[in-house]
Amino acid sequence: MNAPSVSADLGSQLITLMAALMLVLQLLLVVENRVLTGIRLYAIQSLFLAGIAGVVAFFNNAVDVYIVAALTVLGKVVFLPWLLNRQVRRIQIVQEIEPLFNAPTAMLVCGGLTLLGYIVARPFTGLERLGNNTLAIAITLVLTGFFLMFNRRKALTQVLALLTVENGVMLAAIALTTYGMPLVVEFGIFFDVLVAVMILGILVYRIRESFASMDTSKLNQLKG
Amino acid sequence: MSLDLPDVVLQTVLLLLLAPLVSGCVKNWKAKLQNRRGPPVWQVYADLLKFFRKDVVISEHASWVFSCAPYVVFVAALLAGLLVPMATARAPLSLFGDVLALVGLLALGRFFLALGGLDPGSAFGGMGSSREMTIAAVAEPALMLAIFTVAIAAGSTDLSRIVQFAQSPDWKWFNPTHVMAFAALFIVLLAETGRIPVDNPATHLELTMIHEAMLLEYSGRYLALMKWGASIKQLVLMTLLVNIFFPVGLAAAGPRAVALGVLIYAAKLLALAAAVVIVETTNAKLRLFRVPDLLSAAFSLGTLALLSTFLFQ
Amino acid sequence: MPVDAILSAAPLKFALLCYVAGAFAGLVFFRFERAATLLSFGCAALASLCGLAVCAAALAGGMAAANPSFDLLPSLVPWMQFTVRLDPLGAFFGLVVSLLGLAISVYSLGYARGFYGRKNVGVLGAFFNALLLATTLVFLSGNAFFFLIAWEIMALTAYCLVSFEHEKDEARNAGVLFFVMSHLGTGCLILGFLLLFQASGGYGFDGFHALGDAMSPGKRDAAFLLFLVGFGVKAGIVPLHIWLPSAHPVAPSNVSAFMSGVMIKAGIYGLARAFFDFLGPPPGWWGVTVLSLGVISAVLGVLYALMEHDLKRLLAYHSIENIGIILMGLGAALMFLHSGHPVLAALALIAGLYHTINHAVFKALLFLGAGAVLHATHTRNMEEMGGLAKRMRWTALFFLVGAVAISALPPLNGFVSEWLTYQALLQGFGTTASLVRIMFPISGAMLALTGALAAACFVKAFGITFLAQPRGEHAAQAQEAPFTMLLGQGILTAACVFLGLFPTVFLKLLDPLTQQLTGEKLSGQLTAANGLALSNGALSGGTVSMLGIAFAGLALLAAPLVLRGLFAARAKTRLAPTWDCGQPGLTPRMEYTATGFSKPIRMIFKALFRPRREMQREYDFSPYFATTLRFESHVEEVFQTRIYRPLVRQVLRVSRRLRALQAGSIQAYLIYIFLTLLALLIFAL
Amino acid sequence: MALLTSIVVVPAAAGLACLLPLPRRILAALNILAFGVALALGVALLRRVLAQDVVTECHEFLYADALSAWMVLLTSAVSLGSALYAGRYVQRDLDDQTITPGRAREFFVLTPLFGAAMFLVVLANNLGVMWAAVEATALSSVLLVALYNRKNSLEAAWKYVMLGSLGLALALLGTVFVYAAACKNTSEPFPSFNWSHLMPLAHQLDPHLLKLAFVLALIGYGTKAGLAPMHTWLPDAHSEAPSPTSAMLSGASLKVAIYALLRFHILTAACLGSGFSRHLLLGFGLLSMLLAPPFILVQRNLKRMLAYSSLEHVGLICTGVALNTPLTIFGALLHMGYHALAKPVLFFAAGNIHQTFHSLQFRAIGSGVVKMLPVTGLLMGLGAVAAVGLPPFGLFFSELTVISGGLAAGQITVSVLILAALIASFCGVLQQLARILPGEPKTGQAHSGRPFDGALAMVLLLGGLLLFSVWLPAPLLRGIHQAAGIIGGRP
Repeated sequence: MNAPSVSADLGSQLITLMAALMLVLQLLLVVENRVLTGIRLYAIQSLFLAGIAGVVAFFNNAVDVYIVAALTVLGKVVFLPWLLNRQVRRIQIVQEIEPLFNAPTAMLVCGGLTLLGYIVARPFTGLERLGNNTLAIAITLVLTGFFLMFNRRKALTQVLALLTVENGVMLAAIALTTYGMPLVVEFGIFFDVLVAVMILGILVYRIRESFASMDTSKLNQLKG
Repeated sequence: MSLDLPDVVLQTVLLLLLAPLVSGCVKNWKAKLQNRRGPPVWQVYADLLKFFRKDVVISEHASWVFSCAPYVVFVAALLAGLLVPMATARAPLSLFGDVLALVGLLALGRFFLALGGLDPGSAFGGMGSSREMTIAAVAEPALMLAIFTVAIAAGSTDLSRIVQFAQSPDWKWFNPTHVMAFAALFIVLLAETGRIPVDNPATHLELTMIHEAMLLEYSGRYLALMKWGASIKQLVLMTLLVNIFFPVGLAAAGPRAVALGVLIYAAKLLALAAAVVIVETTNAKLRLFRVPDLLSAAFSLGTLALLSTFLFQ
Repeated sequence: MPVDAILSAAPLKFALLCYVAGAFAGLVFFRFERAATLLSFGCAALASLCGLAVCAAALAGGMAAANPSFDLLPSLVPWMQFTVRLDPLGAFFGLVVSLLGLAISVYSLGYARGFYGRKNVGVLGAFFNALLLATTLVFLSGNAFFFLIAWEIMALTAYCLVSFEHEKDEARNAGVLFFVMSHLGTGCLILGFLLLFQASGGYGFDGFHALGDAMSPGKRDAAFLLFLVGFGVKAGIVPLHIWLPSAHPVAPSNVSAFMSGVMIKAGIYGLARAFFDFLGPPPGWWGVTVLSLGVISAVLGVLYALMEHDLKRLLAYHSIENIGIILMGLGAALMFLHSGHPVLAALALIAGLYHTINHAVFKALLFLGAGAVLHATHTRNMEEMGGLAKRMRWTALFFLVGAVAISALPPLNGFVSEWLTYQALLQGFGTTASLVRIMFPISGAMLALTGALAAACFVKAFGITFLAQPRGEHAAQAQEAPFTMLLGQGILTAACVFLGLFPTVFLKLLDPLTQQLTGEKLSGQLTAANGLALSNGALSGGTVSMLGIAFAGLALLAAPLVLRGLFAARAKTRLAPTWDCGQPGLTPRMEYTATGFSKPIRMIFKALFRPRREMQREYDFSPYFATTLRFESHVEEVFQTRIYRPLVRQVLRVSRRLRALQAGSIQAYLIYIFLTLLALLIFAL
Repeated sequence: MALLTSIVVVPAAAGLACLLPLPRRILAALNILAFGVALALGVALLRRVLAQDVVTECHEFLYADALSAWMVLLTSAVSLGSALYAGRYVQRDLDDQTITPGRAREFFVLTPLFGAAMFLVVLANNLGVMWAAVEATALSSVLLVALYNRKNSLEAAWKYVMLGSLGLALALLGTVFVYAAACKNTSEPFPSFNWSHLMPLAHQLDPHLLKLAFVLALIGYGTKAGLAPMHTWLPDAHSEAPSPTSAMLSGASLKVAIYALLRFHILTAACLGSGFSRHLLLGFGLLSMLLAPPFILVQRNLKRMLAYSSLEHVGLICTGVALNTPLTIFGALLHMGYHALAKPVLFFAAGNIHQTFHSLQFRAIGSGVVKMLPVTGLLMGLGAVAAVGLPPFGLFFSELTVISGGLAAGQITVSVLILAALIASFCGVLQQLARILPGEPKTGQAHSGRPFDGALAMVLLLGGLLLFSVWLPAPLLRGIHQAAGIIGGRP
């Protein structure tokens, strides 16, 4: 451990706080019906993720992790929200239609998923490394992101949900390891996510053109 | 075992001569019982002779099968006759075939008889063939079961051996097995020889005749062979019945013994013929689709006979 | 005599190569019909001839002969070897295959002409050769893996041949049904062989010999049932037979002949191989099961055959019947082995196997005859035939011989094998004291019923097809088949007669076989009177001599001829119309039909057939003067309507229900994954 | 010589070169060339691996053992077949104006990239890189699936990419867990995440983490491999993609995903003993096998039917591995290879049928394909014979090997289930193909006039299949055995 213990404690608290805020944002996303707000919520969530990475980098003096944080800010806080915003404007959707589960049920489910996240993460929490206690939140983010994905019907919301799952995974990476993943892997993941979103954007655009709708529940011609 | 040519010739002649006599007797006695005068006993011989001399009229639709059939029917019946012990305890051709071969030969005759019925293309012939084959089919299992019963008891399917076994002290006359087997075989005999209640040999009514329907297109010597063949077949089956179940008086060897044997045999035969006559006069012909009931009764009797060998041994 | 030379591997390899060459020749020359026909079927005939020599020599050489055994191909991996091995059982079936292959190939030289310009004869020849090759290899393979490969290729080529005239829906559906059933059977076989594999640790047949002792009873019984079902499908045992009556008729007739004659015998081969070679001393219920199945198959087969007026379907149902008869022999043999009577077992086995070759010969003969009829009349419907005996004399004669043989009438071969079966059954009564023995005579009685019904059926088949007036235009203009087709039938007719008249000669060939499977050599005991007569093997048993009966019959023919000479010397013969009840104009429409012929039997067994009839009458003023009359009559195929169709319907219904899983909604798909994830996370805790 | 690098780089370079304004023939030729080279390099790699056991390159960035070599071989073979077939296929689509020239170029660019990504998956040493490469295969193929830009293909692509990405996100989480386990054992800031370093340490890793990691990877890569119940995208994508892509998806991509899964399986088995991962694999494999036949039986679309058949085969491969005896693993690997050669033939034939009849619905195609398209029909028939596991083709043999291995291991129920599923799917495929292949064509349908389209690719693949069914070259056999040893944990 490079950092002194007091500051490590501070860092740990900061990380926990930010992780908790990520979860709150996630829950907001679950009940939010407006797509543009959703994108903004995602941007803020990603910002917290970058913040966590920054804190880890600061307390561990790890240059690599700074790069990761920077990449996160560039990609997930700036570029992707911009891209999605542009998509939304191009295809003019404002509001998500009725989700599969209504808000109270969704919150209930998310509560259950959070519980599950804690149970799954319990064997690995309480370790001496920085940010380890956020693993439960990371898993919860993954699970609720997943839930969000099938709860919503608009293609863009589903993309957004996928991205939050991705945030959850990255949080888990930080939570479970000292410095996150090796840089080469981080780069790989980063570019994959970027390309994925771009391709998804292309598809969304084409679907919009062909179906005159962004409702994925209309994409049900292929059966059996 | 060896072939004894004189025996063969003797039995052939016996078969040829005795068969029409039995048919004649049955006809005559039946008439008597019905208060008619009836044809003389010898009438059948005269008929056959007459048929032989007549010209033959063949259907223009018929093929070679039509002309072959009478020979096959006749020879098969005759050959079957040579496999059965008649006056002596040994059949002349027992080496060539056992009781199964006998059944097979009779079936061969029937096969060609039915083909001959179909060949001219008349509806009667077809009807007759169809019914004949049907009745034979349902009669066959009963026949086989009855035969099996005695064959199992004798440990052989060889007729000579079966008869010899019947003469041995092991044989019990009123063994329920034999009684039931005899009853089964008797029913089969009625069916196979086209007797009332299965078929009426005297009728030419379109819808009821079976055997006669097949012969409808036959004439001249072909008809003679067919009729003769039929009466030989009847004789063979009756012989089978009397000699298996009443093996008294079967000659061993020597001309005198044989002559005595022939006499006793004729007496037994006539007794059986009388039984047939009584059944024929006291019963009405059954509807075609009731015949299987009768034959299934025969089958049940056969099964019971078999089971009783099992139960009463 | 260079028996050793024949028994070396070379001639066998040559035969197999010939089949391959024939197959390729058919494909290469498919644009030249004559060349393709000549080359492919010529090669097949040559190969069969060669195979015939090899197999006969191997059987004649007995157990002691150094039978060829070699690897056809280098093995891919150690446990899969392409071992070709000529043991007595294989050689016997090889003999059947080769004999029929020869006759059918010769026949096909002429038969294939019917396809010129219509279908690709080269492909037919190629598949035909492949089928022959695969079937031969089925009988000669000495390794379970190789056996299964040959088995599947046999099914595959047979499928292609059944669907050869695939323009007809009937042929396509029949092909699919055949292949599906066959594959279900193969599945059972695979499991069966794997059970053996588990016990022996290898796939070689040598290692499987009498393996049953080393297996637990449960596994042994399982293997028995698996083999019974697996091979039973191919053999066409009721109730696994449903593919047979639809597949055999639609194939080209030469193929039908082969399928009915040989291919279903592959099932018998397998049963014999599995029960007598592999599984060791049988428990009592095996034999009872097999015997009962045999009885059921025989009786139901012939009953359904009687209801057919499609000539080839009729023949196909008769195959089921005869398989039943063969099974009676095998079942009885199993029962005897159980009760410790190897001699009797050998007798029963001989009865079954003798019937196997007999059925192969006469059924192929009948199918070839049916093919010739089909060739001439372009229909399989007997109701449109008739009068062919005058127009196709030789075909009619050959068919008649086949009909007499299959009806088990003396003096032909069918009678001989049924006689042996009867003898085995009769003697079985004394082998056990339990009530089970009642099965023997009852089976015998059922065999008698079968025989009599078969006779009825063939009176109908021959009578309606060949006798009386032609019922259809094609039948009226029918022409005799070409020489090669007649020659093919002639070979089989000769075989029928030979197998009928000289069983004692042929039975010697079965000695090594019974010795292999039951440890007994029987042919010596089965001959009597210097080989003239067949005896049942027991000291006091019955004898029968077909040769004697035939000669006696010929001699007795003197009687009617003498009588004719005596009395009828001056009698004339003249032709006249058939008696028409005084109403002139007897037309073919007034003849008895095939349906009419079998009506009494339909009525007697109506509980089984559940006949339905529909009559529609149109009339102007009185119902007694109908203007048109439509009559339909149906017979229900119980197994199809009561078992298979509901089963298939159920499977399809379940499948359609399952389709709802894939309803097209991505939400649903995500939920599947989500639930799986939750389940696994909880599982991994 | 940088063997591994060139295997990845050559197709990637070819793909990028196709961006240049070259004539279409050259593009097609470049594709063929790239995969041809890859195949040749694959053969060389196999030899090298047999000699050295393990080949590494670029500071151990790339890593190949027998398993990788085997995967490279079959991926390149399938891709080469696809490339051979694609030229005429794309040309004909252009003639029919089904696609625009721009889309055609897109096809020729993306296909080699797709291939390169697959090569990277099987050659990557770093598990994280492997994950990224798998994601890359999904991303490069999704636009191929959407190539026709029809409603259905867009729908298929959407489902493919959404389910695939989600699955891969889970797989990434699994990868993270493995890395976490690796971190725990060392105080280095960035412990190596290389396969070659992880394996020797496997038994010291935290079992709990690995358990979770395997579960997540199973779902993640299982989605990509099309294991039920994560397979739902598979029939959609396979049926809507252009046929060469369908062939690559089914023939190679599924197996590459299985490869990724297998790496996790090996690691988990080395750490926990084989029980845990084996049972899971067995469950999913069997479920896939059993789920496929009903769908085949009532299927209405030719390519969807083929896709379900792939599901069946993937299930069999997983089951074979899960049975975990040398025999079954060997059978499963062999099955991978045979299936890779057989399935593309069917997809190619389906492509020809699609282009002739303009539909893949059985009802629209009707009967008599053999008469209308004799060559295609015949090859499809042969391909189907191979795919349903009939001799003389090798799938019969590999299936039997798996089943017998299962039985020898005492897993009677499993063996019976495998057999039942195979028979059921055989019945389904037979019944469906018998509806279209034989018979009399519907009147009024024009003959294609192009009987030999794509025949070369099909004949080559089928010929290869037949050849390797009766004769496996000794090095190949040894390679497979070695690969089986790697999976079975017995080096």
